[in-house]
Amino acid sequence: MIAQLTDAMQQTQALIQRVRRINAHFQHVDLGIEEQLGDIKPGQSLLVRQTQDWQPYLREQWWPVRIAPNLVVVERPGHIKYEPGEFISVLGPVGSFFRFRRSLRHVLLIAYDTPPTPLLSMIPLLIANQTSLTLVLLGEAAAYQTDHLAGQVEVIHGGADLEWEHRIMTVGLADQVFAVARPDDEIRRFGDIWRMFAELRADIRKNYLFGVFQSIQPCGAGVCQACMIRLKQGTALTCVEGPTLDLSQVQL
Amino acid sequence: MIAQLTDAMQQTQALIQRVRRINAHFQHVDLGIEEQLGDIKPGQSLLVRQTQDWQPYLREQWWPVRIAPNLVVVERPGHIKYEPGEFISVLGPVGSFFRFRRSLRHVLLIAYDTPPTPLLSMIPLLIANQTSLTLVLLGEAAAYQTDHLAGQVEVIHGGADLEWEHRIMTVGLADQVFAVARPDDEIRRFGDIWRMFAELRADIRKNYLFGVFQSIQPCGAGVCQACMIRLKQGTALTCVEGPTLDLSQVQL
Amino acid sequence: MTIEITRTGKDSLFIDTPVMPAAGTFGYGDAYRNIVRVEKLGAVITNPVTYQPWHPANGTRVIPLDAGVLVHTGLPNPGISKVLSQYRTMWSRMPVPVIMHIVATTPDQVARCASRIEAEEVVTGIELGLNDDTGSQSAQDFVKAVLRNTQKPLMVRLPMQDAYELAEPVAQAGAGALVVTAPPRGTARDPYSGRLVPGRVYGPLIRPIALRMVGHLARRVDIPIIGAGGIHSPQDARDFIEAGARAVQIDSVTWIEPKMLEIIARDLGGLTVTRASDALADEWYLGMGESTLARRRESMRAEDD
Amino acid sequence: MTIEITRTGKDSLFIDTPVMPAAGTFGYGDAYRNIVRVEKLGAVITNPVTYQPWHPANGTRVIPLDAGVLVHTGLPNPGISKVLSQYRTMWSRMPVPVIMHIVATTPDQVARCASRIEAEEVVTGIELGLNDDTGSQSAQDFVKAVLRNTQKPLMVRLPMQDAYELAEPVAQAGAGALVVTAPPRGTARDPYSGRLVPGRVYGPLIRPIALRMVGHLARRVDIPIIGAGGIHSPQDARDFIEAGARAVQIDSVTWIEPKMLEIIARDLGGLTVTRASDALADEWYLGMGESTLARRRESMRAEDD
Ligand SMILES: Cc1cc2nc3c(=O)[nH]c(=O)nc-3n(C[C@H](O)[C@H](O)[C@H](O)COP(=O)(O)OP(=O)(O)OC[C@H]3O[C@@H](n4cnc5c(N)ncnc54)[C@H](O)[C@@H]3O)c2cc1C
Ligand SMILES: Cc1cc2nc3c(=O)[nH]c(=O)nc-3n(C[C@H](O)[C@H](O)[C@H](O)COP(=O)(O)OP(=O)(O)OC[C@H]3O[C@@H](n4cnc5c(N)ncnc54)[C@H](O)[C@@H]3O)c2cc1C
Ligand SMILES: Cc1cc2nc3c(=O)[nH]c(=O)nc-3n(C[C@H](O)[C@H](O)[C@H](O)COP(=O)(O)O)c2cc1C
Ligand SMILES: Cc1cc2nc3c(=O)[nH]c(=O)nc-3n(C[C@H](O)[C@H](O)[C@H](O)COP(=O)(O)O)c2cc1C
Ligand code: FES
Ligand code: FES
Repeated sequence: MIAQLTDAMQQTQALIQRVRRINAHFQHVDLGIEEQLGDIKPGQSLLVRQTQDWQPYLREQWWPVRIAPNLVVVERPGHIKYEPGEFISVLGPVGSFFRFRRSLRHVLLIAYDTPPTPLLSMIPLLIANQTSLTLVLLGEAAAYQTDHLAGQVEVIHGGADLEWEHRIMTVGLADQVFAVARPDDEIRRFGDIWRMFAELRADIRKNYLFGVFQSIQPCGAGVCQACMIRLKQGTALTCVEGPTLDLSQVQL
Repeated sequence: MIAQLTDAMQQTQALIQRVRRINAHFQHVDLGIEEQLGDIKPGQSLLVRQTQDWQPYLREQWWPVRIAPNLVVVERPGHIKYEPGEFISVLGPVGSFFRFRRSLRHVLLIAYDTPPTPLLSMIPLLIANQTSLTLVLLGEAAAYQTDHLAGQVEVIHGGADLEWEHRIMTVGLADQVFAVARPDDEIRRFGDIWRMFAELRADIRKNYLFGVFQSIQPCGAGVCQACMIRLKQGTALTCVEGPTLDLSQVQL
Repeated sequence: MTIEITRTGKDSLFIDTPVMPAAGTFGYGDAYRNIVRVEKLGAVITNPVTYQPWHPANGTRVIPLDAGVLVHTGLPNPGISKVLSQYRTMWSRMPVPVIMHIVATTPDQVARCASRIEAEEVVTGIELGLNDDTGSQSAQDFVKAVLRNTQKPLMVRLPMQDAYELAEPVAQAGAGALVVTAPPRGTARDPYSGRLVPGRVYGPLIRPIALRMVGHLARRVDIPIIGAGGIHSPQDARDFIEAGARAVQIDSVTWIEPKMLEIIARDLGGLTVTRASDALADEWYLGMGESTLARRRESMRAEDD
Repeated sequence: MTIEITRTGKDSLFIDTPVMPAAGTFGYGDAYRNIVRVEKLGAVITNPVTYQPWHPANGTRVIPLDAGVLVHTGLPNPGISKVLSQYRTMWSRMPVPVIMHIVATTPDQVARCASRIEAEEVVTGIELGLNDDTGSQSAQDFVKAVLRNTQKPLMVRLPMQDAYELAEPVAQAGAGALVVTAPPRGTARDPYSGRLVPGRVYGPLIRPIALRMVGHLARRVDIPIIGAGGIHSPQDARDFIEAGARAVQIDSVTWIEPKMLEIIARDLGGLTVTRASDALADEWYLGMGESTLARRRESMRAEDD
């Protein structure tokens, strides 16, 4: 896979403008961003540091759920305290944006043992485009409360065994599928998802089933090589070519 | 010097019960302490950790300014935020207590380029004993605001050159003198104080002029040897035999 | 549980729990008597001792680092005679073996230390601390100087800098076990004096480097290895055992959280404390279960409402 | 300012600023083009390259540590031919020397790498990375394999584990400079898989150990030493210079705070930025002076009142 080079990242700061609890487990944080951060697009993320010292050492990856001019709303675990008025250090944008098919009527989102946060930034865009959306929460993802999601998103709770109601129909309808899986064993879980689709469909074409990778990113800039994924042909850095990779090309 | 062994330290917790701003630079924190911490006496300190992780690595030395049953009031810099209800981890008591002469009419306290905090815990005790007290603030110590001190303490502001008004008289009056000096160069500053006294008095007898050492204490228990001070005869660990050492015995 | 921590033979050293303090972190055995129950440890290693008295180093002693500390002491100690006369009685009451750490100053002085210790019933074994920059030949001379003068089991603590190079020669010279490793030497700037200060570096970041050394050397030498270096939790200690260590030494965490030494010893000794409610009376430790302070906090909160 | 960072001779390497990125922290030179002004650096060291393509390691890659991180990559790279064809044009526009880091796989492959580089005008010098567990003889063979095939200046990056042992033999074999040192190898437990993972350890706690090595070796070898290991601030970098390094390499801080690389380079290059108000337009960096966000915060606060 040849690198889809996005414009290189910036190092700048963001301002915590507002913090809202959205449910028992999560909060939404409004980040005011500098112009120099440029246009962040759905699919891209930010690498954030709040401390001045070296503990923790690595930056945290923060996932936007809504993007507006000079403003990014991120979804963060609810137990962490963020103060409006606080500046944070930001590297970004990290990674490449979601690529959608030209004629797109239905998108299926799958969260497998992990919150669907990295997928949510595409929702406003797709709704504006009249694309219908189904979000399937599998395994531990079922604990994710969805009241804050737009009413247009159909939410389905499935089991730990990759089963859900009307599975064949939802899969049959989808023009594109985007999945996240718990990062401690992402490749194996994406493999589970792949095999599940392979059972339902005779062949899985390119640009259909995508994994959104949450590999730990020491640099986010394509230099440390720690986020490298083996493809069937070659390799991909999830921080540059990812986080979204076509699972038909990944060595699962 | 043979170790004045105090009872060995305990590891326990304390509860922040109240936090009061006492002036522009300092706050007083009321610590509820476990019975097992035992009797803390004026002159002893606590080694405190607030974090669960290893940054910062070493414990902070907290100096009591008032000691009551199950309660220790410590004086801390004002810019740090302490939450009532928070538990902190405590090692202590650290060190040996102040030793006073039997008949004590006047005590002189000297703070040289450092706040007088480590000296303050003796004030309630001495006032109860009808001992009169003078506190001299020298050099950078002059910035220390003293409104919160008991009215019985006479406060004198001196210069950076170890000069103050009525110096000969205050020194002449004092039965015992206790000094603190900025810890980055404590030995040199205690040397300055020693030489100043040596100019004023023909000979400086034992048990008259004491330094209260603020050496960094990795262990506080006499095992790491990092706080060791050279005496004219042998050595002393400031965490066990100190923090208060008779300057007539210290190799200045 | 009984663990043989030095090579098998008539003078082998057996301990009940594969956990002991590192030299320099536990004094001579009684400093933490109100915090650490010594009988839960496998052994006590004393602070480093030399034949002659050594004086403290001049200048800055402690430089805080990120998640660690640099300490520079000059290894002060009153010399072996004073140490023995001062602690002999206390050691005779120790519920676990006492192992004296002697510093490799010169082969002659080390030999004298060994023969002094040979005469002391209260001392079960010797740990020899090799200095950084010791060559293989010189390391072997030190080991032989000890062995010629004592029948007691000998552990040799390798400097981190030369651990790979010294391990085999030291084993061949007859050491009973290797301690891998001593805290590495480092240099840091004293922010006050502005000077570069030499010393030893302690902290959790040492651990992965030491753990890799233990894993590497455990496959190469055929005497027991005692793992050491930045162990800060029971899991850290188990990692060293999994990597091939027969036992572990706990270093600077004892300064910061002395109780952790006992917690690790209980854990590896099979006495894991998991819940306050099930704990035996002597198993209570900080943060477990009820306390007067917890009740006091409750009443603070009640007043707030 | 012009600094000779390899031994004096016709093929010596001169740089303007004694600061460069360490191999593996800066990619092939353009990854941070919007953050780091390359012309402020002394040189660019490329990511490590082998003769053949290397694939990424299996398993866990990153284990966060206290104030540091363990990274395990397997050193993947597309091999020297691909790297040269992909980056030749970009390097020809680099405002500072490009130094290619080649991994000491076998003397034969290293020799082939050297002769490939000899033919490339855009590459100014070579940095040879010796693996841990390389013996002195083998290290000399690698150095000679390079020197037989190129006239370009050669820096040799020593593994931390054997730096003391290898420094002199490598200098004698003809290396132009020593890089002291590469990040040490370590092992850490992956909390998810439960496995012990090998890798390299990065973080501030490496610094005192590396600084001590530099101070020690600078007095023993007579070729320039380039200091590296956990440098995280301009003061850290100056400490290495004071300890005897001719220049420094900045490693993992560039991953975390890429701008720090330029800040250190400016500082040691004599271009210290001290105040926002005096800064030239190109000297502005994060946290300096006015910004739209600072104004936005003011208005948030005004609304609160
Ligand atoms: C947890 C812990 C574990 C320790 N384990 C060991 C150990 O296994 N082995 C050990 O030897 N010490 C051990 N010590 C002591 C420690 O290694 C240092 O020697 C001591 O802290 C003094 O070193 P320093 O860096 O503080 O001071 P330094 O100034 O570095 O030490 C003073 C000087 O003495 C020199 N020196 C030290 N030892 C010798 C020697 N044998 N011969 C000649 N010169 C010498 C040093 O090179 C140095 O120049 C330990 C200390 C602690 C706190
Ligand atoms: C900041 C930074 C600086 C670096 N500097 C250097 C450097 O100076 N020199 C350098 O060589 N690499 C350097 N690298 C690469 C790095 O040292 C590691 O080689 C790389 O990260 C892979 O090691 P690992 O521990 O992640 O994986 P590992 O699994 O440890 O590496 C894969 C395997 O390859 C083996 N291996 C590595 N090199 C060789 C070799 N030459 N011959 C045979 N087997 C080998 C290792 O022993 C290991 O078994 C650097 C990387 C970074 C990020
Ligand atoms: C016999 C002997 C006695 C020593 N006594 C002391 C001592 O009392 N205090 C001390 O700090 N170092 C002592 N040392 C260590 C020396 O200070 C050390 O060798 C010297 O400082 C140079 O070593 P360095 O280059 O490793 O710093 C002693 C060394 C020897 C060989
Ligand atoms: C010619 C050669 C090619 C290698 N290619 C790779 C590679 O593609 N990926 C990798 O991770 N390691 C590669 N290595 C390193 C080997 O994996 C390594 O030598 C082996 O894992 C054992 O080394 P260790 O004991 O240091 O882990 C290569 C080594 C050599 C000599
Ligand atoms: S995170 Fe460093 S290369 Fe992707
Ligand atoms: S602080 Fe460790 S001996 Fe005093």
